[in-house]
Amino acid sequence: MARVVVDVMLKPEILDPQGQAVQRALPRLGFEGIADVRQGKRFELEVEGPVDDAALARIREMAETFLANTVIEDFTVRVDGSGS
Amino acid sequence: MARVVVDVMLKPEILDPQGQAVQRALPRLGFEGIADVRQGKRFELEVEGPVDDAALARIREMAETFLANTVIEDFTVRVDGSGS
Amino acid sequence: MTLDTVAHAAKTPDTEQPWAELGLKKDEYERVREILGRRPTGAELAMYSVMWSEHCSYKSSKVHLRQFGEKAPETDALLVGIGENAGVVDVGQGYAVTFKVESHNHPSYVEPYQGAATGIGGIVRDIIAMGARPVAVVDPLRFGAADHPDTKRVLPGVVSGIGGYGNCLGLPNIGGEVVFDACYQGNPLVNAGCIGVMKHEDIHLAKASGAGNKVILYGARTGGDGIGGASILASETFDDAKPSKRPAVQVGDPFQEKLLIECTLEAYAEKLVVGIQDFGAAGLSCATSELASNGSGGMTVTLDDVPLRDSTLSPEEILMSESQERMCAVVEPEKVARFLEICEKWDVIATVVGEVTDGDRLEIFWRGEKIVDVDPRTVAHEGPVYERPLARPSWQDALQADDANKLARPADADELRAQVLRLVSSPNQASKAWITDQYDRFVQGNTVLAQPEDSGMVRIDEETNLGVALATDGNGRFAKLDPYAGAQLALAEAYRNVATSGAKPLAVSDCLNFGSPEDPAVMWQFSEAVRGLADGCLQLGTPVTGGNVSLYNQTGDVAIHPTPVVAVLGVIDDVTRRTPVAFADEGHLIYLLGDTEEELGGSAWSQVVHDHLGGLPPKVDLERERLLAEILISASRDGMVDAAHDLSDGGLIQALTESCLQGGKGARVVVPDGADPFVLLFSESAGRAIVAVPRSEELRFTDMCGARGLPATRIGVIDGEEIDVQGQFSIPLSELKDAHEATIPNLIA
Amino acid sequence: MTRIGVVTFPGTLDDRDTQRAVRVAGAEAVPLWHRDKDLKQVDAVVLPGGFSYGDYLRAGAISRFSPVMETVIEQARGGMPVLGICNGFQVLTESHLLPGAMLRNESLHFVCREQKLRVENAGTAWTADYSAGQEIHIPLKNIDGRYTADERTLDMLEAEGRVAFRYLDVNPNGSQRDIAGITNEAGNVVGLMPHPEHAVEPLIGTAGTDGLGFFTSILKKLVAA
Ligand SMILES: Nc1ncnc2c1ncn2[C@@H]1O[C@H](COP(=O)(O)OP(=O)(O)O)[C@@H](O)[C@H]1O
Ligand SMILES: [Mg+2]
Repeated sequence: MARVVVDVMLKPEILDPQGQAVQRALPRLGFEGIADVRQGKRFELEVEGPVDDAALARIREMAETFLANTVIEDFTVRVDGSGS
Repeated sequence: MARVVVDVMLKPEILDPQGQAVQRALPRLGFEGIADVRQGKRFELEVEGPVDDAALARIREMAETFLANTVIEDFTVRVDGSGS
Repeated sequence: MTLDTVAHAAKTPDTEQPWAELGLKKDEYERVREILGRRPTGAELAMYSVMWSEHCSYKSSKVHLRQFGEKAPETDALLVGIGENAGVVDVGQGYAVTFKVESHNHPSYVEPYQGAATGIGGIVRDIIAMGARPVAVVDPLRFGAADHPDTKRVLPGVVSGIGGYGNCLGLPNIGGEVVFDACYQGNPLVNAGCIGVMKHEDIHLAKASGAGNKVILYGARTGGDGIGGASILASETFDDAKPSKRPAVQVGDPFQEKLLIECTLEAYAEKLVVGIQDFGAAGLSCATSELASNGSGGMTVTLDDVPLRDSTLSPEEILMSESQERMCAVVEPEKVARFLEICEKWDVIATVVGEVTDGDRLEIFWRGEKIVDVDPRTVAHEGPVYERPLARPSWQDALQADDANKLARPADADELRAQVLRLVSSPNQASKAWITDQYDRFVQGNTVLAQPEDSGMVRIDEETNLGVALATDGNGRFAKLDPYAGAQLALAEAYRNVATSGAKPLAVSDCLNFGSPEDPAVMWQFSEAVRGLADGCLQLGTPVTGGNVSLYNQTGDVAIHPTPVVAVLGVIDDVTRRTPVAFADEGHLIYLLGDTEEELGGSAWSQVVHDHLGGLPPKVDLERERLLAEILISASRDGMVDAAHDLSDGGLIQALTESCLQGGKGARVVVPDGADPFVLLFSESAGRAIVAVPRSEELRFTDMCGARGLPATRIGVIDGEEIDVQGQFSIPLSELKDAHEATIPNLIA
Repeated sequence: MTRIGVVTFPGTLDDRDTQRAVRVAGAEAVPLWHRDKDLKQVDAVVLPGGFSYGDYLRAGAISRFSPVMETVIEQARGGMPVLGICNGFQVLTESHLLPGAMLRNESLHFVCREQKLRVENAGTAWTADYSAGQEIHIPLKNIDGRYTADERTLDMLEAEGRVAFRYLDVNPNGSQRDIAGITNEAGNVVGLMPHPEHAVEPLIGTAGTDGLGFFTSILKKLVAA
């Protein structure tokens, strides 16, 4: 079984209140020097069968239509090298 | 400015209803062959200054004490190769 | 690119400008040039285009809306009327209440969660801008067919958006509506209402007065959200085929808004604010031009001082940005420091961006250059006004002739029983608990009644138990059959709902959702609905205090049903006297108040059983509504009834089902002599309610009804664990409950 | 008069309600501000519900690092009674004053209902006015209410009687072992998801006044001390 990772992040121009809240909290916790934080979602998919181009294309379609809301989010799809 | 990515996932033994809901929806949408889905968080940190071992160690500490709740979550920290 | 300054614009009169892309018509653009005596700068064009959009200028609806003022009933209750962010009503004991309903229809179709969430955010800012603490929200919603796949996308998103935002603000959700109809496919209606409470002396208005006073922008940073959304989204038909028209969606941050509420109220408490304006559609363009034009002087604004989320924004974009969770306050110079301190306390970014001047111009600067120099009144108040052509639709007669009273009725008692179960389990009549259980109704600890009660009710004074009630209603099917009557039926129903729970109806707000004003048939529906509502409010003595118009709710040539949503606000001196819906006490007698006629046009029965819409809606008799309300209020005050439920869609059987399920008790119903059981159970005649009367109060209650001339018919008794209609059928509560509660989760969850 | 502190974080919602409940029970409610380390000599502290810091990152995760929590954590370890309601419970688990963690509800939805509970432990500072096994109705409203801990921790909580409240009839959020609330070993720190402060007046909702016992319990204990 192979693992494919889909990362979904808010588009850069879209407000990310979660990331902002985290970033604002950091200095209070003694962590300086982080200029920006964006928070997104990470999906780990366990794929049956070979992860060939066809499978990746399907997963990309899945990300486009379902995992991400492309009105406000971008996504990337990649095979997880770290294996499982 | 360098980007460091912190991925936070629920520990394998913790029920992930979000991931499950996604997985259950997939066949209905015509996507077969995904045996499991886990949903986690991805943080993109824009770090001022060099991302040396010291900086990474600090970020690891930040992840351990703050970005992840290690009672239920695991995390990984890595420098984003894709660069920005 | 050279900066398009005022000086530059004066020197380059022939520069081509994208007025059409920004939604302006040719003559509107010419009018701008005429007002300015030159071509507008890019920034000015941005301001005019968004402020003159349908959404902000009410250019198609204004000529009709005037009736609300012209026909306003005499009342001492109105403290602030139409024209402000929201109207304000006196509710006694020194308290004032402000309330309003607004639409966020198109954005909620594009991005259901954020669209609905920011709808709540916007209406709440309107309420705080009046000086009030928001105390509750309501959400009248309409979706496409319940079993349509897209409803599964839109509804859960909208519901979690409203819940996600409202719950996080700490505002109890105390009511609303959920209606399904194929006509809303592609054009869901997401209306949101809010109530706020203040003392009379705390009323604030949106105006900038006093030369030298500072203009403070506080709240979220300005980003590229929804740029042009106000003009493009709301003034053009949304067309799914052209995604390029989708502007960036606005993302809400309810946490930021909660801080905004707290810091604004703290600034009010210390009397630091001269004038205040929320940011809604059209962002800074709207806030600055409205503040300036409502005040006595002019205003200068330095755009460079606006805190940005995205440093690449152009001045035009900054002016048009619809970034959420921002407000603008006008503060005397010596109070600025304290104001900023309060903002800092709440972690709210606050910046002085301008100043009130003693001139009469709104001047905006960028990088040291003047890029806007306008008379703010021409932007905010002197936009175009259209008297659009209107025409009674050609199909209206045929529709009305298609009489629902002639539809096939149940042949026997078994079929009657089966149709009862179909009715109470149909999506529009089924329990909405799956939705409303996602809303916090307890927060603030003052919620006396919330869904599924007839109206939401909150206590506003813990010592005296003074409270207010709010109900929203609208029946697009009735309005389609007859928009004048439909608007009055919406008013009558909301009015009745408030009275049923024991409160005295005081004032009205509305959200008028219609198709394209460029279609004369739609414009006719609109004008009829406004006329009906204005006439009705005059007759009932409840002034319209404000509201909202949403046009262009249509796909291609097909408009939604005309959908005037009416909100009625009521007051109750002592919330402990409220009347709930639940039949909780065995042995109490069930009385039906009002007259039942054979009126099935537009009814739930005609929809559920025959998928039919035709004929005439039920007759409106507002004098009867007023009498019924008086009886219900007296009965509540004097403890003559323990429960009451108004009759509306689904008729008597629907009301009985809800009261019985809510109280966990059955009912034995006797069909009065001469009555047709089918008509008794399913007719939707207006002006009716059922009440539960303790035997000890029966005489007193019937005497009161008799003396005042309200028909009151004893139709049964609370008893057992089934609804038993004598001689017809009986249905165990458990069966009714399953039928009533399973539908929505099965369809949507 | 007995002084009970009620903390306000940015985004706290039920602070006023909690103050009201404290007053209804007969104690003085003392507002505490998240930025102040000073607890103003209160005898006990309630962390009320809401969405502190928007519940961003994780519910309670950011508040846990506020100045007021430094003092609360320190004094709670020293025995001061602390009650965490809903978001307050989440802050307590994030602070490790109570074990386990709170996750998104199994339904993935916000849920608001009048919930039936059983008081499992009537021996804590906040539950003495109830009897063990007593069934009460308390409003509940949350989206991150699924109590989760590893099996060993759960077994320990059960063995030590530290499951203070359990859901009856319906488990609204998928909490392990139907846990609605827990206590620390000493019984001074209690956290639960339902909202007793919303059930102190007969007028509001239909849950009645079943929640008042939390506030009268602590009052009696402090007066006796
Ligand atoms: N349907 C309506 N009925 C009555 N008043 C209305 C209606 N629509 C708009 N108004 C009033 O017109 C004014 C401008 O409305 P609107 O632009 O929605 O306010 P805001 O600028 O606060 O968003 C408000 O006072 C509003 O109450
Ligand atoms: Mg406004």
